[in-house]
Amino acid sequence: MSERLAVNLPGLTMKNPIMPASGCFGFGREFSELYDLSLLGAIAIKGTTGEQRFGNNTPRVAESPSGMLNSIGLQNPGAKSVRDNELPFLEQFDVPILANVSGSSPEEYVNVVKTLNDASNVGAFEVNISCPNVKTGGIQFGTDPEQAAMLTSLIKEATNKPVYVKLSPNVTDITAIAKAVERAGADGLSLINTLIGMRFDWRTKKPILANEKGGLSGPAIKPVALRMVYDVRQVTDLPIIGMGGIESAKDVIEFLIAGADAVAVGTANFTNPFACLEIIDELPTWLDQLNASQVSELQRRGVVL
Amino acid sequence: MSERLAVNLPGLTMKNPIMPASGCFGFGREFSELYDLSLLGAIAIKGTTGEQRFGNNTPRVAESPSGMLNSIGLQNPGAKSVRDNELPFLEQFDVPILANVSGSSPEEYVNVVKTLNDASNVGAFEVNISCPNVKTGGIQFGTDPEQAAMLTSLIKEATNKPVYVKLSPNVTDITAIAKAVERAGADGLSLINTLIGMRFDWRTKKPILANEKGGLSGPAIKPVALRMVYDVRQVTDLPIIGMGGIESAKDVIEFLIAGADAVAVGTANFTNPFACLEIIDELPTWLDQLNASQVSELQRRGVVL
Amino acid sequence: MKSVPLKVVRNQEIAEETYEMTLSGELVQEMNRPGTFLHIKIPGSHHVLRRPISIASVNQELGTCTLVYKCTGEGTRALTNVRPNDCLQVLGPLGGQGFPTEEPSTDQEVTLIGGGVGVPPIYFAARRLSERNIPFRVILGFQNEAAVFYEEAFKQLQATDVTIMTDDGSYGEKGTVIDAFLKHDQPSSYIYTCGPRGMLKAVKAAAHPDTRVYVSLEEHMGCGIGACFACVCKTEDETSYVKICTDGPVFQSNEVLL
Amino acid sequence: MKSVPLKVVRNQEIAEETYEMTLSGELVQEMNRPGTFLHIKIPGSHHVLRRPISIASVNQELGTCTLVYKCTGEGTRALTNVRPNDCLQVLGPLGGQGFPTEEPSTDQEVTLIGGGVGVPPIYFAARRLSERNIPFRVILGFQNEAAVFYEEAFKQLQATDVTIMTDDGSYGEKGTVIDAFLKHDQPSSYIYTCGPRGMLKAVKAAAHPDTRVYVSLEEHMGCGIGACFACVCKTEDETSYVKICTDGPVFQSNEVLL
Ligand SMILES: Cc1cc2nc3c(=O)[nH]c(=O)nc-3n(C[C@H](O)[C@H](O)[C@H](O)COP(=O)(O)OP(=O)(O)OC[C@H]3O[C@@H](n4cnc5c(N)ncnc54)[C@H](O)[C@@H]3O)c2cc1C
Ligand SMILES: Cc1cc2nc3c(=O)[nH]c(=O)nc-3n(C[C@H](O)[C@H](O)[C@H](O)COP(=O)(O)OP(=O)(O)OC[C@H]3O[C@@H](n4cnc5c(N)ncnc54)[C@H](O)[C@@H]3O)c2cc1C
Ligand SMILES: Cc1cc2nc3c(=O)[nH]c(=O)nc-3n(C[C@H](O)[C@H](O)[C@H](O)COP(=O)(O)O)c2cc1C
Ligand SMILES: Cc1cc2nc3c(=O)[nH]c(=O)nc-3n(C[C@H](O)[C@H](O)[C@H](O)COP(=O)(O)O)c2cc1C
Ligand code: FES
Ligand code: FES
Repeated sequence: MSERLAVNLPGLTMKNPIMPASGCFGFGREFSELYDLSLLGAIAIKGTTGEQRFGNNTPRVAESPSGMLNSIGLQNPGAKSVRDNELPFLEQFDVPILANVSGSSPEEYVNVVKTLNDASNVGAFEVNISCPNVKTGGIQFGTDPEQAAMLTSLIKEATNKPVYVKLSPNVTDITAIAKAVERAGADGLSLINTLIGMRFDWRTKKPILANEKGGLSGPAIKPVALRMVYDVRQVTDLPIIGMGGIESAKDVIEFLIAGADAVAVGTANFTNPFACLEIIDELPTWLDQLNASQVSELQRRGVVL
Repeated sequence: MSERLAVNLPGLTMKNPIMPASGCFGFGREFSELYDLSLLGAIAIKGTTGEQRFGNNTPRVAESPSGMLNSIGLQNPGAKSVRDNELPFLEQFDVPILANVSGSSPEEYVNVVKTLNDASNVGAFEVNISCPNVKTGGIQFGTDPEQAAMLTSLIKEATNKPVYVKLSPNVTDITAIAKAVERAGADGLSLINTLIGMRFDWRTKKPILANEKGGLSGPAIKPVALRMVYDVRQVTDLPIIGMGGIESAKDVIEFLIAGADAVAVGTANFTNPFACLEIIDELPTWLDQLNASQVSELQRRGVVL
Repeated sequence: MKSVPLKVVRNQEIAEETYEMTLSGELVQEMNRPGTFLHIKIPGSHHVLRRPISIASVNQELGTCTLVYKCTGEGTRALTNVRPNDCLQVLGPLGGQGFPTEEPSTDQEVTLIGGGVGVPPIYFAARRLSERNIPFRVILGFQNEAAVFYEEAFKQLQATDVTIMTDDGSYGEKGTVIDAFLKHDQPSSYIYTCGPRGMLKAVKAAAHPDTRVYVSLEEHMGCGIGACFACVCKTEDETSYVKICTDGPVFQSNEVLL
Repeated sequence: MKSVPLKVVRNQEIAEETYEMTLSGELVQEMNRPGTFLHIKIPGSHHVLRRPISIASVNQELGTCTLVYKCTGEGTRALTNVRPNDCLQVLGPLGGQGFPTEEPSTDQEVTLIGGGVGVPPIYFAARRLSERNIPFRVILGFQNEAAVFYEEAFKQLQATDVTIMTDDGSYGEKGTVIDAFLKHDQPSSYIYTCGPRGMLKAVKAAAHPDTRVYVSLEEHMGCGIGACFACVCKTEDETSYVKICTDGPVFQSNEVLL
């Protein structure tokens, strides 16, 4: 494990800047059969709600050029079960957990945070104020700066662990939301969540997804994600976990240049289940090519701040 | 020329639902050397401003997975020159022109519309309130419903030709803008313009585009475009010209199902300069497969209105 | 379960828009349960999702496996362009539960019912049953004559009977697999079936209560390994969900809501 | 100008990360001006932009043209995987203005200066000059020995002189093409040059005022045919723009702001 790749973020002491993105890695069990999860920088676990959720009807995924739509709808076993069954399993690995939190009401978010707060391997929380796939809650917190700030302060009061707020790209001005949650005490930002999209089946003349709309992820959204990371970097000094379409170590470099401090890899885990691992393996060569001895030398380079 | 494909929109009597999108076809001269422009349903010409514009520095285009970024910056010879040199050239073809209008101020928009108003082949105007590539004007009209409505009414007063307003996807709620411009008198809507994006060059650690940011177009944005066409279709009866990533006749069908009345093809003209023509050729076979005798039978199918 | 490149040995059309592809590589050694599947990366870089395709047969001597897929969309269209000696990235074998071909005893009979591209996993099951000398009958349904495949292959496995049904009667008998099934009054101990959801439902409804019915389900998949919750199916009592990729794809018919 | 498939005859590495590709097809008949280029669709569907590559030579008897390209990014990387008998979608030949190889008379001399992958169009020009018996000298600049290509090819065209410069002196002489150029005190009637913008600028500055200098420019392109305004370059007086794809790619050096 190369020291060159180490990255320190609030609550997350990472061996490297790579973590699987929330929702694309479950709670790690399945991928732990493919490789040693201790090799990862961190793990963002599947969005967790107060109670168990069954999610939306199927089909829940559809494809589009260089991207995919999902409308999983936050299926998860609920905070207590995550605390009692999932997080203990992850303790065998030497890797910090970023616990992704969702809910329909501020109370539910707070409840999840309180339930997971004492799990020793949870290094920080990632508050999903941007899930496009649930009817109530989620996205409205992510499109209104005041609501976003309100939710952030409530959660900050409920935990002493660092809180990352995960922003929605489906807004006119993402920097306004970023500034609002920073003022409300956020310790870091994750961006971006998925863009709202749709596909239709020409045979049935209906939306492909049972839920009609879904979240667009994958390489297709990379330029939008890079732009938003860059824009947000211009208005805040908070750590940024960048994501959206990362498939390769070269993509990681692009996000670091844009202003990210670490990155998350989502959809690429489906295309190639070893994506995170291969990216981590390739990073040192990229550092060499860029004459950088440390990842930190690449962080915040293009930044005008 | 098959009657099956005919589509009638305000100001545009189209032989088929296909037009090249503004900015991807110049003023038709170059493509006229490749095929007979009379075969097209209509032509959306390059965005025209009051005075000649030189646009942004180069590089002006970059690539991304299944998409591209452009920051042309509205280079065009100015309204008078378009009227005197470009539109007369297009008169030899039996095809209606959708004149795409831009500006930095409401006055400039109005000025362009007045200058082009008397050109007999201009069937309608397409007001670009969504260009992400110019410093002033353009996009702020597209992100604020009131400004969008104000601009729309001013332009409606300046012309008796139908006015289509071209909406920006870079907003939290595109339906709010759509409703605002409808109330202000718009005769139709074009959507979507490009999503704001960025790419970085790992070698130089700088944005690839000289203008830093650019507009993302191409198949990558198709699901976002389909979603927005669908959303807007739920709130208005206005004709919709749908666009964003259309490459094939199958994509056209998808946009029609989503709620578009006609479509525009942009980036695909670069990938394949015969894209529009090939799509028009393939449409009848698709109608057969869908048991539709007319394009009109496919319009507004999935619509819940 | 691994993610490795497999070499394409053959890839040819065997019925209308239906292709048989043979792959070779070490991974084949791990392929042994009928009903399990491979998650295949589509060559050409704009597809982010793999495609799940059932294993239709394996030949352990040659180190090859065979798939049969129908060209129904962009990904499978791209697969048709793959040529011998090309490599495909394959994740698999996937599936926690296949057809329980080890269960029936030689005095029991299995009815195999396949519809369209539901036939391939049924064929793999038939091979296993045949190896174990379990008697089995086969009912296959296709749209029309052009779509028919593997009739001869099943016959070579010494099936008690092979009935082909086509929607339009252009081959075999006109009607559905259910029509054929209902004509046979002797209930068998097991039914293994794969095909469109409506067909599975009808099979379940038509089966004798004592018959153990195993259905193989399809759903759009993300990860294929149980991590993304894309491929769920409600349990019959609707209180919970199963994941088709890891809990299935084969389920006993009373486990799931069809 | 057409958009047609051309068949790949050969595609092989001739220097480090530098490939020579030969294509055949009827379109070759239209290729006759050095400096013009092809707009090539990258196989694999996620690339929406074509790649402009200069024509390095044509063989009208065989009906083939040859390109030399450097693998610098994803598109050219994908090109390296193309195999003989594959087809490439090619739009071309493009460019409204090439090197004016018909202008010089046999008593005039042309200096050809190429840097890196700016060498291919220079080579096509050299072939034309050689056919017309126009004397020419060649100065080629490369990063290092591994990057050098076409030295022998130029020599076979009976160039008066072929000088190779490398940045690190690992082959030929150490230094830039300008260093070599300045050593030769006899100004020639024409300079044809192609390479990085900085090199073109230096050549323009170093050239004798009486020498007509023709530069071939590169820019990121969209359409390649003059419709999208992606590939513009300011005129020297900065009052207007030219389009590299249709007004060029070759310009007299005083037409454009380098
Ligand atoms: C466990 C399992 C085994 C299968 N075995 C076979 C087989 O042996 N032979 C065969 O021909 N088909 C089989 N299928 C169906 C096959 O996966 C789909 O036909 C195929 O994925 C369609 O891809 P496409 O590119 O043609 O369609 P597209 O419409 O381009 O695909 C778009 C997306 O939708 C998904 N999708 C579309 N239809 C289906 C479907 N019916 N099932 C699952 N995902 C779908 C695709 O995987 C892809 O993610 C199986 C499916 C599953 C789940
Ligand atoms: C008229 C003309 C003739 C050329 N002739 C040759 C030649 O003979 N041999 C050769 O090796 N190269 C030539 N080039 C440069 C060649 O086009 C680029 O190296 C190539 O497009 C890079 O593509 P990529 O996929 O490797 O890079 P990527 O970075 O993946 O490309 C991304 C995008 O940027 C564009 N781009 C990146 N670099 C350049 C560049 N230098 N010039 C133009 N567009 C660029 C690409 O075309 C593409 O649209 C020529 C360029 C022009 C304009
Ligand atoms: C199947 C799927 C499920 C997801 N679930 C969640 C979730 O539960 N919580 C969350 O914050 N983001 C979720 N996301 C969003 C991802 O974490 C990520 O922000 C997004 O996919 C962009 O990254 P990518 O392009 O690398 O996939 C999900 C994405 C996918 C594809
Ligand atoms: C190079 C380029 C130039 C464009 N110029 C304009 C313009 O002048 N006015 C305008 O309204 N839209 C302009 N657009 C946006 C397109 O008309 C279209 O809305 C967008 O590209 C989405 O369609 P596509 O994905 O098919 O390209 C331009 C797009 C591109 C790629
Ligand atoms: S496909 Fe991801 S859980 Fe089944
Ligand atoms: S590339 Fe479009 S104008 Fe030159």
